[in-house]
Amino acid sequence: MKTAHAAGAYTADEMMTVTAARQLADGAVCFVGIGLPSAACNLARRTHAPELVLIYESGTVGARPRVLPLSIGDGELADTADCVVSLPEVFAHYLQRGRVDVGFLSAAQIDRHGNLNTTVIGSYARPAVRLPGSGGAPEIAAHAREVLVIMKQSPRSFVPRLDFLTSCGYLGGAGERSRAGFPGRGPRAVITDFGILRPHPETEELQLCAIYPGVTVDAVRAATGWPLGVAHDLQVLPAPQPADLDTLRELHAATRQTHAAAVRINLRTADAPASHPH
Amino acid sequence: MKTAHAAGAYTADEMMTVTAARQLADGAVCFVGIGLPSAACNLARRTHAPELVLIYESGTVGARPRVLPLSIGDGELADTADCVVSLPEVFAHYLQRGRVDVGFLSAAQIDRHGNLNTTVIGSYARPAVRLPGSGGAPEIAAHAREVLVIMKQSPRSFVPRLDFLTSCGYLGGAGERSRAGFPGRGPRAVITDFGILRPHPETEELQLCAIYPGVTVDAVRAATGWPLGVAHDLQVLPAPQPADLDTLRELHAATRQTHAAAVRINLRTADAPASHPH
Amino acid sequence: MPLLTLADAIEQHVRDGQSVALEGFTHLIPFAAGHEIIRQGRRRLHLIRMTPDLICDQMIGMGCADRLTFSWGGNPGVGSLHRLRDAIERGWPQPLTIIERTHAEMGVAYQAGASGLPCGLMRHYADTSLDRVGGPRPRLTCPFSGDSLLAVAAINPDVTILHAQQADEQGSVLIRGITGAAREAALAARCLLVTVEARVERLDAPLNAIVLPHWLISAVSIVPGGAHPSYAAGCYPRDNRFYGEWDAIARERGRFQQWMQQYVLASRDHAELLRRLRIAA
Amino acid sequence: MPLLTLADAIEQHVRDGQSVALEGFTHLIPFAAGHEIIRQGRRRLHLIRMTPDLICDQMIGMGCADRLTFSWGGNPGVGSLHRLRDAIERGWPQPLTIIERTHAEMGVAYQAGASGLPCGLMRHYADTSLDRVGGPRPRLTCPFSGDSLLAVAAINPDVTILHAQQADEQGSVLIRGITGAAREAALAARCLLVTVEARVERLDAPLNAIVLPHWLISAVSIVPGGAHPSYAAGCYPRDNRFYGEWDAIARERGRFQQWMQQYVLASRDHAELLRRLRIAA
Repeated sequence: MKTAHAAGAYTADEMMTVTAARQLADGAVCFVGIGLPSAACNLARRTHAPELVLIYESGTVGARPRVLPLSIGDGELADTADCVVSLPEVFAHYLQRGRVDVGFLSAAQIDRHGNLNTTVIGSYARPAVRLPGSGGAPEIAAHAREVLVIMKQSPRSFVPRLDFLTSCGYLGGAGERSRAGFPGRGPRAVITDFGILRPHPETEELQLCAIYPGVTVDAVRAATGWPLGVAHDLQVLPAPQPADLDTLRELHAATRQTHAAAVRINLRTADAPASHPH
Repeated sequence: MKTAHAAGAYTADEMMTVTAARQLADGAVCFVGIGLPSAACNLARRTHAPELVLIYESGTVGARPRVLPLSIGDGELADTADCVVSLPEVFAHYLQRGRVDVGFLSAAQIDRHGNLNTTVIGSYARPAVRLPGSGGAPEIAAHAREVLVIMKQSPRSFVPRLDFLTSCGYLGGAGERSRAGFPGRGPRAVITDFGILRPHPETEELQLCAIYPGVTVDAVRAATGWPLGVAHDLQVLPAPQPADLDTLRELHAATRQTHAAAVRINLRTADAPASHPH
Repeated sequence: MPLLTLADAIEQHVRDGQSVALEGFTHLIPFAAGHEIIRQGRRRLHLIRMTPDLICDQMIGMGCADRLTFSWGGNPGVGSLHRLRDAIERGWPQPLTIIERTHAEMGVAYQAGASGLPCGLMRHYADTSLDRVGGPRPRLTCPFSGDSLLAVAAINPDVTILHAQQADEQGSVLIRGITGAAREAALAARCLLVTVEARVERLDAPLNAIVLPHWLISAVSIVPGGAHPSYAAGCYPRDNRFYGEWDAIARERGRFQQWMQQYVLASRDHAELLRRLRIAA
Repeated sequence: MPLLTLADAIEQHVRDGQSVALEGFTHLIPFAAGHEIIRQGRRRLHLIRMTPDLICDQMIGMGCADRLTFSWGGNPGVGSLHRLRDAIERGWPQPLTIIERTHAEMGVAYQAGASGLPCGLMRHYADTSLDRVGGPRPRLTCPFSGDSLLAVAAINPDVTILHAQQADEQGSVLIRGITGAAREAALAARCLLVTVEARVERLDAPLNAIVLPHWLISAVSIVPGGAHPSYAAGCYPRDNRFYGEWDAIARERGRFQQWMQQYVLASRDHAELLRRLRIAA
């Protein structure tokens, strides 16, 4: 799905990013992960949601990056933020305190109830593939008022059973999450390269609610490791607006240009102790 | 005892302050209360202990005030500090973490085991005199490696039984404090307007260890609400050095001059939003 | 974040019977806001302030509060808070229930509140009289070390009110200098009101400065001199002379009431009060 | 606070078998110090780092560590840490015991350590697989609300190593920009080593800046470029290209060892390494 879709000239990543951006209401407070979530949030901020508040786990609150960060702690995030706080503070004072509206996550595996694995493929003791691990995801999944998940859909990633439960979605479904006392409502949408899955209102099992132009339900089912339910009012999402695509591509181009610059360090900084460049 | 002592021209406050200052080793980290403790610390810093580190509970760490602060949170403390941290941090990261060598306290009442009352005279529910209360004292008394107490001695302040135990000294004595697990060793010296009391090594009852020139043991006993023990090697402390007195008086004079200035506020600050005067 | 006059901010956000934290440690005490609460005649407030200072002395003496959570109730560098003492010792103008803590406990309590936790932990080795009179001070055992720790209940004020130096056009607030537990009290609150010395286009805050983002704030009001007789670093110093004079003003009920009438109640707003006090021209 | 060469600071303060936290969150990662530990051949270290990043990838691949406490072990924006994976998946060059946490837990653990507490608290609602494999994660019940909370053991490293922008003549250190849990890790440590970009007469730090007082620091070393390929705000940007290239260098054992030999081990110090990498002239 890396190639351009049939109709217009856009990639699956672009479609996912634009679709994710559309889920964000202006003024919402988002706890943003790096990669597609960050691209989606910054696209939204440049289009319909200029007042979107972005919080990165590096403690940069209210960041307005001019290019996309490559890491969660790029200087660009600090330079454009309303404030920079410590990591313990951003997790305690913002996330755990219930100040975050939307958490953005991705994962290597997701199950039918929106539970996520970012830790390991295979057994923990003798892993086939060791993944990066928890990071901020378990607490984002617990505390953000709602969670958006962005990930590409395949039978290897949309699995009947997680190898490791890193972050809680709806647990076993049918209200188990809410009974456990989680303050956040859990994953409200899973945006994939085929469309959008949402939890069934009662069973909390993810079902296909929307597909991109040119996508078939059979293709989505083939990419899902469990028997995928389909909403009775399945929607076909509009193709990305040219303006959205232009904005996204400009953002990516500026990002590539900025990050390609070679780094040179002057070892004689002790001679020139530039005091405090704000 | 407000008047000048016999021999030289110095007051009881001056004698106490100079004596307290002499207890401070250079380089020690002191958690400083306002009033006499602050005067003693700043005198020490200007005389034999230039590297004394002063921490005030307002979160000013490494303050080097040019005049004595009138409150624990004077701007002078912030302007001259190595760093300004929050109050929760100064108590957790510095005091509770065990970074403070010396805590300086005063009180309305002290008992024979160095326990302190700064809360109430009479009963708590229907007090004769309501005092300010705990402030930072209970934790300073618990965590500082050692505590110095400065207070004027009289039967009303050196009492057989506290009306209220605000801050722990040696509790009932004879090792009770150490058995309770306190990390700090407790009050090592009580500096009064008569001399210095220190805990007996075994009973931990305060006993008179040193007196000022011209003070008699009988006079100290008369000013103490319990039968005061006297160390077998009772010392007579030297009178303050003229240099010490000069330094202390210059400090007080500069302090009075600074704090007497009338405050004027320009209500049209919105016109002149002076950005960040460091 | 709406920009409101202070009168409107208090009118809209502070209700009788609420818990109201006014923080700022010696520095940036929100005096103008406290005076406006007095002018509007709020009653039965639960005031929360580590060091009640003159502001709570005034609010208690004027009958705004029936409850006070605090950790050190004196006039710094001067002596007693006479109105606070009169309320505690003689129930005037009304009985005052006090919830008494240590500074360190208040810090932990605000931090827990700011962190969305129901309680925080601190080390504690032996009971003091506060354990006898201050309500329950439960212990928890550390499951790793076996240490007995003091559990401190979180403080989450209905309203926290702060004073600060600057707000920008969006309403984000920059605080410079000594903060005490002001930031924690702000983050712990259900509703946050801030008065500022000035509004600026951009804060130009240095990296790692203390900024409260606009979306955490319920209302910002521009009140130059709003911390007087406390101070605002970079703007004006502490009015130590006023702190000294307050001792005589507050010592006796009649003179206190006359002073409050003549200065606070007779002034429409803080600017007028500062002019009456000859602090501002 | 003595001023030492980095080689002397590591020689004097880092011992085989110790727990060593190298903090800095994407920003200010103490690469020069990590390389010096590799050069001096320390063994059996317990490395502690929220995001092990390339620095722990290198130290683990060179056999310095047999234990790692961490919360996110990837190459940010690129992919895997191949040396970390090789150690976990295949025990090369030696088995690695991992103590795995979440970012939030690491934050609480460092904060507890910095606060002199044996543990800290956080909210937790349902077990994850980490509760099954990560060792005991005990719960405590809040005595006020009845909520079940997760108790997190404090982290108090034997040594914490940071990189920062400036030290003054006394050795107090100014950190500007993103800190992650660097300050908490510093305050939690038994021994604190800091490398800085430059030494200045006075820090001229703004009020409320993050300054570590000299008397908390065991040694300061002046190492310009000491965070490369991470960055130092105000000094040089992150070398994103190097992070990208590392993926290919570290993917295969032989090439990794050759690279470490050619660049890190063959360089006497960090300045020489930066010249070999053509980052510095």
